[in-house]
Amino acid sequence: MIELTKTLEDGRELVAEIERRTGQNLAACYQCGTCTSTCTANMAFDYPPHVMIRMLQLGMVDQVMSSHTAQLCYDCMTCSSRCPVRIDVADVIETAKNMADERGLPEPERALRLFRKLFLRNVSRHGRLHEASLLFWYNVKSGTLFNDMSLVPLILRKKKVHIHPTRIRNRREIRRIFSVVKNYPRLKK
Amino acid sequence: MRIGVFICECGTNIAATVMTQKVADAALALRDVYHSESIQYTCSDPGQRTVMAAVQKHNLDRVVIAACSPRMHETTFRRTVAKAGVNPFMMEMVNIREHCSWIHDDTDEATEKAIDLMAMGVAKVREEVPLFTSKVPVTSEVLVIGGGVAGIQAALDIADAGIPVTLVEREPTLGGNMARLDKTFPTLDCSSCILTPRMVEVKHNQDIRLIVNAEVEAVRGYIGNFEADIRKKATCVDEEKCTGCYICVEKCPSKAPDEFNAGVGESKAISIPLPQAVPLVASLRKEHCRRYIKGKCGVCEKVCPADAIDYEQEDRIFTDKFGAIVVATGYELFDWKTAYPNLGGGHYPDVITAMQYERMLSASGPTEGHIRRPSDGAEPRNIVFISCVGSRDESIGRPFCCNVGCMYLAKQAILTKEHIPDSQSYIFYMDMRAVGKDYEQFYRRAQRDAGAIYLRGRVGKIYPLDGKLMVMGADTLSGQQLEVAADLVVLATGFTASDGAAELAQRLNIPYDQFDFLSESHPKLRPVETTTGGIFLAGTCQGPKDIPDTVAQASAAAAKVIGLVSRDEMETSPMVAEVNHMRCIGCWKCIEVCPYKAIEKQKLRDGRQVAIIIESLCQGCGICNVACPPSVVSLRGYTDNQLISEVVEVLR
Amino acid sequence: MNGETDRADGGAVNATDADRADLKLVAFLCNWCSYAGADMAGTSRMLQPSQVRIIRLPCTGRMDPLLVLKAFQEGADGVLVSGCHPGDCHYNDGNYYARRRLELLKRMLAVRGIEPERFQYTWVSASEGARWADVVQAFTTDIESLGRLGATVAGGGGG
Amino acid sequence: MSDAAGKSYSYYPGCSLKSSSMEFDISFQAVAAALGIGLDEIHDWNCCGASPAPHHRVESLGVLLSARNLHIAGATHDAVVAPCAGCYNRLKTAQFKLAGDEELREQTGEVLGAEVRYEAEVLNIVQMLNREISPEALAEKAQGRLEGVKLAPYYGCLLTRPADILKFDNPRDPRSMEPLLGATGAETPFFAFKTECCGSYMGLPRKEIVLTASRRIIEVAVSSGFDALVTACPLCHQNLDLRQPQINKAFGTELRLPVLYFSQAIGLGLGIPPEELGIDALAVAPDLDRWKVGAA
Ligand SMILES: Cc1cc2nc3c(=O)[nH]c(=O)nc-3n(C[C@H](O)[C@H](O)[C@H](O)COP(=O)(O)OP(=O)(O)OC[C@H]3O[C@@H](n4cnc5c(N)ncnc54)[C@H](O)[C@@H]3O)c2cc1C
Ligand SMILES: Cc1cc2nc3c(=O)[nH]c(=O)nc-3n(C[C@H](O)[C@H](O)[C@H](O)COP(=O)(O)OP(=O)(O)OC[C@H]3O[C@@H](n4cnc5c(N)ncnc54)[C@H](O)[C@@H]3O)c2cc1C
Ligand code: SF4
Ligand code: SF4
Ligand code: SF4
Ligand code: SF4
Ligand code: SF4
Ligand code: SF4
Ligand code: SF4
Ligand code: SF4
Repeated sequence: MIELTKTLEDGRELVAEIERRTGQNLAACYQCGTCTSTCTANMAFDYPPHVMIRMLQLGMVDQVMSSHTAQLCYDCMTCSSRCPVRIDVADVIETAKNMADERGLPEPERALRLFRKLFLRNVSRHGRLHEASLLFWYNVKSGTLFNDMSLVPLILRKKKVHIHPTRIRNRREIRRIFSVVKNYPRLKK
Repeated sequence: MRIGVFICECGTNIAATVMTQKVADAALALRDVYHSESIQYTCSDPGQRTVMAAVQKHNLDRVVIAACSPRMHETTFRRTVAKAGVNPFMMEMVNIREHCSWIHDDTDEATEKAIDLMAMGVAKVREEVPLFTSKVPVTSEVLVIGGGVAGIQAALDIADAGIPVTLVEREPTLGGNMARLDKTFPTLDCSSCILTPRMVEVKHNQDIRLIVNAEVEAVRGYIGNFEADIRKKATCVDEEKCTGCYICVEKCPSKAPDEFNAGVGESKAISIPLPQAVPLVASLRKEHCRRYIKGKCGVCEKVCPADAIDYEQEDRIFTDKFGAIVVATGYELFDWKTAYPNLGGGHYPDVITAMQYERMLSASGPTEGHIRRPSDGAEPRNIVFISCVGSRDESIGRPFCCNVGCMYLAKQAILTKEHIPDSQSYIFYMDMRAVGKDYEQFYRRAQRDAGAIYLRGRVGKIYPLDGKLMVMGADTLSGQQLEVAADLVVLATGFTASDGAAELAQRLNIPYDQFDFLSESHPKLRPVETTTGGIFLAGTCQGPKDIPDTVAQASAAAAKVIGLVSRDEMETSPMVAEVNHMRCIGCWKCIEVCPYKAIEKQKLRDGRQVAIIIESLCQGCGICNVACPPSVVSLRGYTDNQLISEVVEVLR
Repeated sequence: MNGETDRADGGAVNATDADRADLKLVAFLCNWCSYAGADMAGTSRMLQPSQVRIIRLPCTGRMDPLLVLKAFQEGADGVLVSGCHPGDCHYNDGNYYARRRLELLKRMLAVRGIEPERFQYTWVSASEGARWADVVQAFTTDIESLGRLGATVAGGGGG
Repeated sequence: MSDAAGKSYSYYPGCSLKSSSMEFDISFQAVAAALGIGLDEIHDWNCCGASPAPHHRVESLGVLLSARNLHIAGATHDAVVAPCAGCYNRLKTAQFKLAGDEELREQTGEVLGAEVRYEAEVLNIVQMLNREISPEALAEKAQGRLEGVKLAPYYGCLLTRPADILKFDNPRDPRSMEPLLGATGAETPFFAFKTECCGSYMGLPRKEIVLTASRRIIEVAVSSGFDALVTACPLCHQNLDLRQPQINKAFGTELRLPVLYFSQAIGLGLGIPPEELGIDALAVAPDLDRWKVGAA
């Protein structure tokens, strides 16, 4: 059971922050479920999108920020494009994720976060993404060694891969970009 | 000039915050005030008698009453002072309740404000002159526009009072949308069984003149004295001769869309919308007729045993006088296709509207009461109903509720079970709106007896897969995303105003809302009146509603109309504009701005052209008063002097 | 209440209670929407500052800009006009005429040295009691922060 | 630089087009050449950060990465074309945010060591080709080459959403691809899943999502009688084409639906030989014989 008066009070400030950052009025959501009905990622979510919005209406912002949903939603914006009251559900969820990042909350979706971090590290090093090494490192670090290995012969056959990364020349500038931005998912040293 | 001032205590409503005696005392200090007093309940019988007694005793010729809002009791007190011999328009009400005692808690501040407001009233009443209502004759005939159940009910009620009615219907038959329905909630009586007899009554009622295939083209005049041009469109069939034998329809080689059946089934270029049509006559649509498209044919003329076909027929215009007008132009259904590509945007034949489903359910409909999938004619087993399509959806600019969708879907689910016992209905809904008498019980029947599964959520998408329609939805009660494999999908599409409603409203000079529904004068207290005197609303032209509400409103409009036109003469408000002819320069600025066309040019005896106000048309808005360059138009009751004296008084 | 017209240095940003009590605010309301809206605020007992004095008009279309000027001339510190929402006018389009005329007036006021914020117009419908209360509150606060209108513009005054 | 006669665009291929979706690059270049349009690759471009870089309204990593590309492109061109829907989306988002946020512009300027140029017009491939060739002109060249072929235009999510930033087509029912595809002679009836998401970048971390989502898109297309899907997004393409064998394995299905890049479809229409369009790089090859494209 939630003690609603308290939850509402405690969550008020952070919910307001989400509303401010996204420009949304969450009270407008009438729980029609359209967002949930068309979400492809819902099968992996712990809370369906409409429940995410509902929880925010009730001040349950901690649950929202530390949910799997916040991490798993890939911002395809199908929900936002169909919401009858034009709530940008995707932006709300993404913002909750970003706020979780900023606060260094525990990572409920380790594999996914690892993927994001490796991806960005890869880019920060080369200036461009090197798909082969991303796949390699991801498999090594996540302990799922054979993930997508079935694709490898196909990729090789179709000559779709560079064994060595292409790097850009002005990598200093890329490093500078990564150094001025604080809040992105990164690997701990 | 002898002014009396009465301060109402309204029990404690006013007296608790405003020191009424102090206000009364302050009044006595004002110029021309010869009497003032504080009264406990001024509008009560003893209160009104106190006012009358004081008027007579002190020989007052003007009265200020500081009490509640004039919107509440202005008429009451006008009558009171009139009974005491004072011209009713020399009474000024001052609002010290809604605008003072109820919104302030500091007694001193409130009292001070009340004194100010009272003084403004005194200042205004000083500038007042006696006004007299005038009388205009009333034409007793009534025009009803639209022949759906609302127009039918209104016409019959009015005709029952012995008042002649002209009923103008745009389509070839009476009946409107109700004639297309199968059975109706909450009693499940068959729509045509209750409507058809009423349609026939209209035809046989001596006091009703029915003009179908016709529209109102222009309206002039004012309450009690309208004049309308009615255009009857040519249909190439002589209504007097046609017997409705259907021979032409059978023989006609040109197919045409079947609007009456909402596109379920097909019709012919010459057709009769339904077997119970009133009048039962054929009409020809040139845009689909071979004779007009290709220049050859003429079959109908050849086969018609009554010699009723007349290809040369032309439009006719009737011009008549009416004392009152009832608008009952009804609704149309929202065209959902472009708005909802996610529901297939009209690309899947087995996604149909609830109106199409009604036609399928109807025994006299194109499928003779059998439920069939349009794509292959098979009987569906799993049927999904979707509420609120084009309703309650701000993203497409349609925020309002359709008012009947919840109920007719419950009805259709019940009927579906009757037609196909082993079928399963699924109803996606957002909220259940079952607010009429017996409606809740009816809705529960759909769940309990018809076994409809209610899923609380909107549908995000429909897609075809292997001959089924996959309906992706959510059940927000269980928090689940879900999918139903449907054979047929039925959409409860929202209501829109009927085609051309806004244009008609402009012709009639009545207001309409942003969705083109016609606006009533006050949602609670004047629900069938418009703001233009003599024009009334009935049915869904004013907003979505079901048949019981439609009929109730139609009878209410009829009652208002009967009250109006059964008089020989009527009073008009004297608070209208007037022109000082001596100084009018004939610039016609006033004519340009008047929204009611209440100003005309008139030649004076000295040959000068000046503006004159037609008092029965003027609604007293005062726009002309401001527009007149030499300031020679003035609005009685709100003259420049009156308003200026109020301003000067309050700032003194 | 008789205002001390010599409190002309006006600019006082932090209005004291006394300043507030002294403000003279006039509001012209159309009968059908805003007047009824103000009634509604009353019926709902929505407390409001008490400086505003309402003058009823049949329609904002009757609103003569000269009345606004007259009010300022007579010593008003603020004038508010409120009518039906555009499109909702009881007389179809009276409020459009009002809007046009009042827009012109707004520009003229600046020329006369009257802060344009002292004159405001707005739309309040018959059902928007709460909105009316907000309007009164905001308007009063706005004028309070401007203070009394300087004697320089008050011109002749009198009355 | 480009040939003097034709128009030239700044070209942002992005990482995918240089590796796993090289056929997109190849076919786009071939089509551009056939139309006499110059493509000048942005000098020393970098990755846009794609989805893992926080990019929405407040975070600026995504903006800074894309800003650099925009900045370089802006030095030489007033329009930049990004065939990859994701890159296009990121460039537009960065531009949108830079335009509305002075502080961000300053911060970006500091990182780049110059006042940021962000005004170059950003176009996706569908937009650009629509601008460069009219359906009528294409139809003339195509002479009904793809007649009898049913193509499902598949927009996915990143090409049209969010609409307030991209301002490209109707996000609920986009139709920009249809006229040009139709001009090749192909049929493009309504495709129910044209805006449905394929599962995005979940392929590695959450494969089940991608396989389920993509399977459904393919199945619906097959069941609706389409011969191929047409996309403008490398990620969609990867999920729908490259992973089709994975899908079949996971669900025991036997789906074989070719997925073409928009530029490949247009290229076929233009009569460019399939090998110059990288058709052979597709995991699921279209039955070109039946399509009669070799013929004309
Ligand atoms: C699918 C469906 C099922 C329903 N089921 C039920 C039910 O079971 N029970 C229930 O109570 N309600 C039901 N309703 C609601 C019901 O249809 C309406 O309440 C009712 O028909 C309204 O009647 P009306 O006369 O106001 O309007 P209409 O029936 O629309 O009649 C208006 C008439 O005016 C005519 N007209 C329009 N413009 C002009 C013009 N300019 N000049 C002249 N004529 C004009 C039209 O041709 C039409 O004949 C249902 C509605 C739908 C859509
Ligand atoms: C809490 C609440 C809030 C509401 N709020 C709203 C709202 O905001 N808006 C809205 O539109 N509606 C509202 N309503 C509904 C509204 O109150 C009713 O619609 C309306 O009052 C009904 O009026 P009436 O004249 O039919 O009945 P009543 O108000 O009940 O009047 C019937 C009268 O008849 C008298 N009477 C009864 N029997 C006899 C007899 N045998 N002989 C002589 N006289 C008799 C009674 O004494 C009474 O005076 C609300 C209702 C409730 C309960
Ligand atoms: S679609 Fe919009 S209104 Fe509906 S539940 Fe989701 S957020 Fe709420
Ligand atoms: S944006 Fe996120 S929540 Fe919305 S549909 Fe896509 S994955 Fe689901
Ligand atoms: S054949 Fe003649 S009489 Fe019979 S329905 Fe047709 S027009 Fe009327
Ligand atoms: S002329 Fe021929 S096509 Fe036209 S309505 Fe008569 S029978 Fe039909
Ligand atoms: S009546 Fe029911 S179906 Fe119609 S809009 Fe209202 S809630 Fe939706
Ligand atoms: S019973 Fe009254 S409160 Fe309950 S749903 Fe119906 S109208 Fe609303
Ligand atoms: S007051 Fe209004 S309605 Fe009357 S004449 Fe003047 S403008 Fe026309
Ligand atoms: S605006 Fe005044 S002067 Fe001009 S015609 Fe009308 S009444 Fe006469």
